[in-house]
Amino acid sequence: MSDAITYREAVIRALGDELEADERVVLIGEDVGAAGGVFKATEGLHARFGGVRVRDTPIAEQAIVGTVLGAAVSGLRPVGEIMFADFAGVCYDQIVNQMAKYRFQSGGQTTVPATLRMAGGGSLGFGAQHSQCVENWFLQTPGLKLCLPATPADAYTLLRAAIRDDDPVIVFEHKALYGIRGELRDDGLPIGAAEVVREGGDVTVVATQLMRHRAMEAAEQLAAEGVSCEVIDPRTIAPLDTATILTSVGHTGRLVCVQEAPAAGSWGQAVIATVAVAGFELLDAQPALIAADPIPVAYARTLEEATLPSVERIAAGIRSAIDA
Amino acid sequence: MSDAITYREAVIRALGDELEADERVVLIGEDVGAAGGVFKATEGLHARFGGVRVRDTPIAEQAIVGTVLGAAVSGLRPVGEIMFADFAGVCYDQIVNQMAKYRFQSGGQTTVPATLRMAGGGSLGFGAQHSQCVENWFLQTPGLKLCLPATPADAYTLLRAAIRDDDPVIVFEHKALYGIRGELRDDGLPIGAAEVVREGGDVTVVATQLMRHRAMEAAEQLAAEGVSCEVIDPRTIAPLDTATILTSVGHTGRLVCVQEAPAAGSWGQAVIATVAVAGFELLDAQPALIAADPIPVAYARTLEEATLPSVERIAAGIRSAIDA
Amino acid sequence: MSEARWGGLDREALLGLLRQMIEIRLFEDEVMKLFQRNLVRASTHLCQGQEAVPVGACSALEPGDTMTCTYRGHGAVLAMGTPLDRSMAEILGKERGVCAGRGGSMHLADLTVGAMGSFAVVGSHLPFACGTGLAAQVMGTGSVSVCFFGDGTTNIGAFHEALNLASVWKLPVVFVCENNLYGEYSPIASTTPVTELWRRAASYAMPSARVDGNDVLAVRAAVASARARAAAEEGPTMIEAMTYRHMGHSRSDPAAYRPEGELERWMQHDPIATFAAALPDHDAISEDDVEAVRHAAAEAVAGALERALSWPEPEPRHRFDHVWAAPA
Amino acid sequence: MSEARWGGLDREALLGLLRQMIEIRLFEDEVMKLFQRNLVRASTHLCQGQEAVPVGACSALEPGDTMTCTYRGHGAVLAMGTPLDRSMAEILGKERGVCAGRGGSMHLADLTVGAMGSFAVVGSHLPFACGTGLAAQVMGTGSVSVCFFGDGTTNIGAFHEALNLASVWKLPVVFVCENNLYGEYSPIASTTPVTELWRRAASYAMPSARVDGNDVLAVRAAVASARARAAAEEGPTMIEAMTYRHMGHSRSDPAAYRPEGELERWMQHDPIATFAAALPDHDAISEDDVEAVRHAAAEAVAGALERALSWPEPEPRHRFDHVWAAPA
Ligand SMILES: Cc1ncc(C[n+]2csc(CCOP(=O)(O)OP(=O)(O)O)c2C)c(N)n1
Ligand SMILES: Cc1ncc(C[n+]2csc(CCOP(=O)(O)OP(=O)(O)O)c2C)c(N)n1
Ligand SMILES: [Mg+2]
Ligand SMILES: [Mg+2]
Repeated sequence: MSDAITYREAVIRALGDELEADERVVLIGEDVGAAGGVFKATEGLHARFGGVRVRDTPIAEQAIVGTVLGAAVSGLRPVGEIMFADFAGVCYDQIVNQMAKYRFQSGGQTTVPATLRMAGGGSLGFGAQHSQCVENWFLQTPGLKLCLPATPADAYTLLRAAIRDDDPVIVFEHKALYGIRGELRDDGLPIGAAEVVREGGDVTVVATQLMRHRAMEAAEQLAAEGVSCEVIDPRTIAPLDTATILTSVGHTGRLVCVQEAPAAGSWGQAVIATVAVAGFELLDAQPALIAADPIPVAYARTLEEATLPSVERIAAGIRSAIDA
Repeated sequence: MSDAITYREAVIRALGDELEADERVVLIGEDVGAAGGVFKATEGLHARFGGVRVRDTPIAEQAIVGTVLGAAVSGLRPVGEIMFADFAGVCYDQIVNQMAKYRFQSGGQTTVPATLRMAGGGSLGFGAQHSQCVENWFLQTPGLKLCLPATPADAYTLLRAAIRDDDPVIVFEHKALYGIRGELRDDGLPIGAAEVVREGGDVTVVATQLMRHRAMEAAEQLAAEGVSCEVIDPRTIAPLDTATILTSVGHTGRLVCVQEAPAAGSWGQAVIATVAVAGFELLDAQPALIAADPIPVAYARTLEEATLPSVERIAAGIRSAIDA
Repeated sequence: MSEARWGGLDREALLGLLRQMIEIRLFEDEVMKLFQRNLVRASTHLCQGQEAVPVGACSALEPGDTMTCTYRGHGAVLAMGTPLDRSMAEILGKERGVCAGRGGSMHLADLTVGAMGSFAVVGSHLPFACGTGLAAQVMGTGSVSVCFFGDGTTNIGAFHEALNLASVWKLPVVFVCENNLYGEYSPIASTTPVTELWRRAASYAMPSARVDGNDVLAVRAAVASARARAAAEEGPTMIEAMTYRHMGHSRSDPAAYRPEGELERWMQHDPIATFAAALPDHDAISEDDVEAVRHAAAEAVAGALERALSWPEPEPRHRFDHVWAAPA
Repeated sequence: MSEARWGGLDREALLGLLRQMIEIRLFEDEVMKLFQRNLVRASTHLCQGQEAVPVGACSALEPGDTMTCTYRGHGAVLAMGTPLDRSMAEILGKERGVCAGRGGSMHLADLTVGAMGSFAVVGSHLPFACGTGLAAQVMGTGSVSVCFFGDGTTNIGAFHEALNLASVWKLPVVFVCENNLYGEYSPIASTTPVTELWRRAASYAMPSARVDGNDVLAVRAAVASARARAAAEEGPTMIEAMTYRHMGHSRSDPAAYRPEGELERWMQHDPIATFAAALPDHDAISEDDVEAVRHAAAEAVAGALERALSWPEPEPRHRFDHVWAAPA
């Protein structure tokens, strides 16, 4: 596993390895079969595993999610694809009311080994209904696990872990990351463990997906200015590894969260609120949240670029946090 | 307007007054017509205004919300009812992707004077799919206004304001409050303005709906112990009146949020994060969030009662915030 | 008195159907009383008058088959063999309830007998039924899933998506529409431009039929042949069973929206009374047999009620159980 | 050469239809080139080959009527009379685009001409169309709304809910299914158990018909009679227009999933070529007239493109506009 592969290939490999390892694994979604997915993230799997286990569905996301749930409690370990994450809106009931609550409502009669994959995120010009980071739509829902891989390694590790997990897991892939390359390494981090991506002593920077990469760039720039950032990628926002974040804030005294979604009701606010409540005395200054503007994602490049946090805006945000 | 009426009657009166005042107002939903609504919150309106303007729909929430949106940009000021707020799950796309973004996506070609009403909240034993406070599902969505009336006065004022507003507004009614009584008084508070319900100097307590009433009871108890609570009801969580909250924290130095929903991704976390970011130096101690446990709402009374914040738990939470 | 008249069933089986229907009727009557005594929380949706649909349908299933139903699902869950006492206990919110008191009246489930759940969001279980069908198909188990839903449910999106998917994938599912003429307080014609709901299956190239839902043997026969079709990998079927609920929609709904005489007419065609009156025509069944069944059913329900009432409520400190199988 | 053959249209009107179809074709060709030059962001869904559906349908509308369509909606929006330049500008993300660059290729809207929006979530605009219909009905305006959607869209829940509601409320809506045989890369038979989609209207007791979607006059005639029915308060109609997209689904989809020869067969039946070849049969139309239209359309598109390219991009500081009409 030492060659660099793309994030897309990591997804394909994770799916292929699980389909190979466990015949209860099936894959369903719109055009995931013969066409290999609109993002080509299931390419080759239909040819390899056949139409019984890798199936195209009609355009019917409620049916996709309900089928995944019903199959998961009937002996399969199904993986459903919701093409663009924004379409989680049309099957939201199935996810938050049915899938997430099934085990609890039954009094624990069964496990629910269901996985959903969906591609979110902006910066590519897909407009307001095809660019959202929708992971925060699910924060209020106990019963779900929410994974946000930022690298090929995590795309592989988290997706495999999701399929093997006995609870419903949503893996949010980021469509602007499908092309990035990295090595698959098994760092042994399970669902629920954050990764300290870069160690540093002046400020704790928590970031996911595209923003993790931008935060790392900003950290490089700041290093040249003598500011040492500790960059943490939570990898999963439910469960959220607050212990790792609190430990870090314990030695930096400063906290900056960086996310692509708007602030209200987000994991970034959750991290800040949690640290404020549970680690108030660790903070030397006010925390900061660098987030998208509270507006829909516009189509025009000039507007979308200004809306999403850029490396410059992140660096500036960290600088003011340090100066506070 | 000096007689005490119920929260339910306040809803009926607000709808009736708007139907009376403006012939563009129409009301649609499941059994809102002849039957007067399952919560009887539209009683008498069908008889008064007729079947053209007060209409029963099929069981089809996507159709209800889409119809409200289409009608709102075609000259009406429609009000749609989603019976139990939990059913917002089946029409979530229509609300967050269509209704909220329509104006923006069109480049501001039109206003969207659409109102949705839905009854949320627990404590009555309706179980996991009929008891949720779903207002936080919408926090991530710019373009919506979110109202949470706790009293008959606010049920009346906010609903009328919602119907007159040129943006999409969701009014979350609380089903455990339909029977409470209060006077309608015009305090002139618009959408977006918090109410300081009780003045006090030791701690700022922010609470909505059922929890506002419980927080007020807790504040009474604590007053007897010599603790003076300032209780603030934000009334709307989008827009959120952070100025009023910051002013209060400025003189109390302490902040406790009390909500019925679980913590992650909630308005309570939003308030705490906002104060931590924008008013860090105002805080004398860590803020606190008193919220539902991170579990679905169970049916059994013993479990549901333990899950939702009780007056005792709120009082205890405020006490520890004071002692911190 | 021909074999055909009794659907090929013997004395025991026929009395068994009667017993199940009576147990469900008495069970629901008790739930109503418990609700009036404030021992059932919030709301409950009873199925008196509709018993022949779940009993007839579930009697056509084979071991390993599964069932999903709605908030009006007590009868269906009992028809699968879920114990009376633990069902009643669930409705009372007891720890020994089938769902440990977490679910309540709207969410009865007993996976050990294939009762995969009662779903409270209209239409939400039709996609789920596709999933049980997919699992059976992929694993080649030969088992079939029956899915009950109401007339009003045929207007929601999930109905459409599920029937379409089930048909195009030839899933082993039998969709049973319990047409009781109303969705909550709305008569079907006010919300639905067609009245013969079985015809909606044509949109999915799915075979369908309408049956007298108050005739337990007719329901059984229709589901049996749909089941055989499904098991033969020929795909799903939709059955519309015409029936009527004696009570209001829920809680204390007095059902004032009913046209005069409607309830009375349907009462004449009560599924239990009709079947009980017909059974003594069978060579091997006497009026006493019928009486004995009535008696045994009453005893069973009374005993179940007593036990359920005696059981303890869940401990608040256990409320964090069952959310995740493997909390991280 | 009879009146009937030309749908009662005169020379100007006929040439007008041709002109619109050619403009749309050339417009889409330019969008494709702009996309290849990276001037159109993300993705774009073109409608070459399908022009007769929107042009025929919208030509049957009256002033005050409205239209909703999909991400594959450039043709429909132009057919309503939205200016070429401001449409192109929107696709280029310019401030003078019809949606000020906020919407983009998938969201063209021009309310001044009744183009109420292009919707990018499959099926999401069918409920919206019910709302425009409700407004017309309540206000008694007599206006009608036409709603375009694809074959694949007939499998999603919103389709079902909207057609049912429109029928039971007799809303003045004309539902036009553009059946181009594919939903993305999936041929219809792989996702849909029926192939005659117009028959799905029977589930809603809604009249329906199938027409040759590449025959602009046939589409126009079908929509005109559906429009008349709607305006007479007799309710909605569904029309299935059989057509074909020449390009892939989106972006640079090479459409490798097409069976050999399929595209070629449909090219023989191209809506523009067919109509252009037929028009000179009309007494008052010559081949030169057709040539002149071609020329004028090309000029119009070229001019629009040039203007659109010259316009400025939106100012980042204006990005907070248009979220709320009345921010609190
Ligand atoms: C999505 C959704 N909308 C509305 C409701 C409220 N509701 C509960 S039962 C019901 C009527 C259902 O009618 P029908 O399908 O005929 O079943 P019946 O109750 O008659 O058995 C409604 C509208 C719901 N539970 N879910
Ligand atoms: C709810 C939803 N699911 C999936 C998609 C992705 N998607 C975009 S177009 C399309 C195919 C639609 O097919 P059809 O209705 O036949 O229209 P056509 O593109 O052929 O015009 C799909 C699946 C979407 N936009 N919305
Ligand atoms: Mg019914
Ligand atoms: Mg198509």
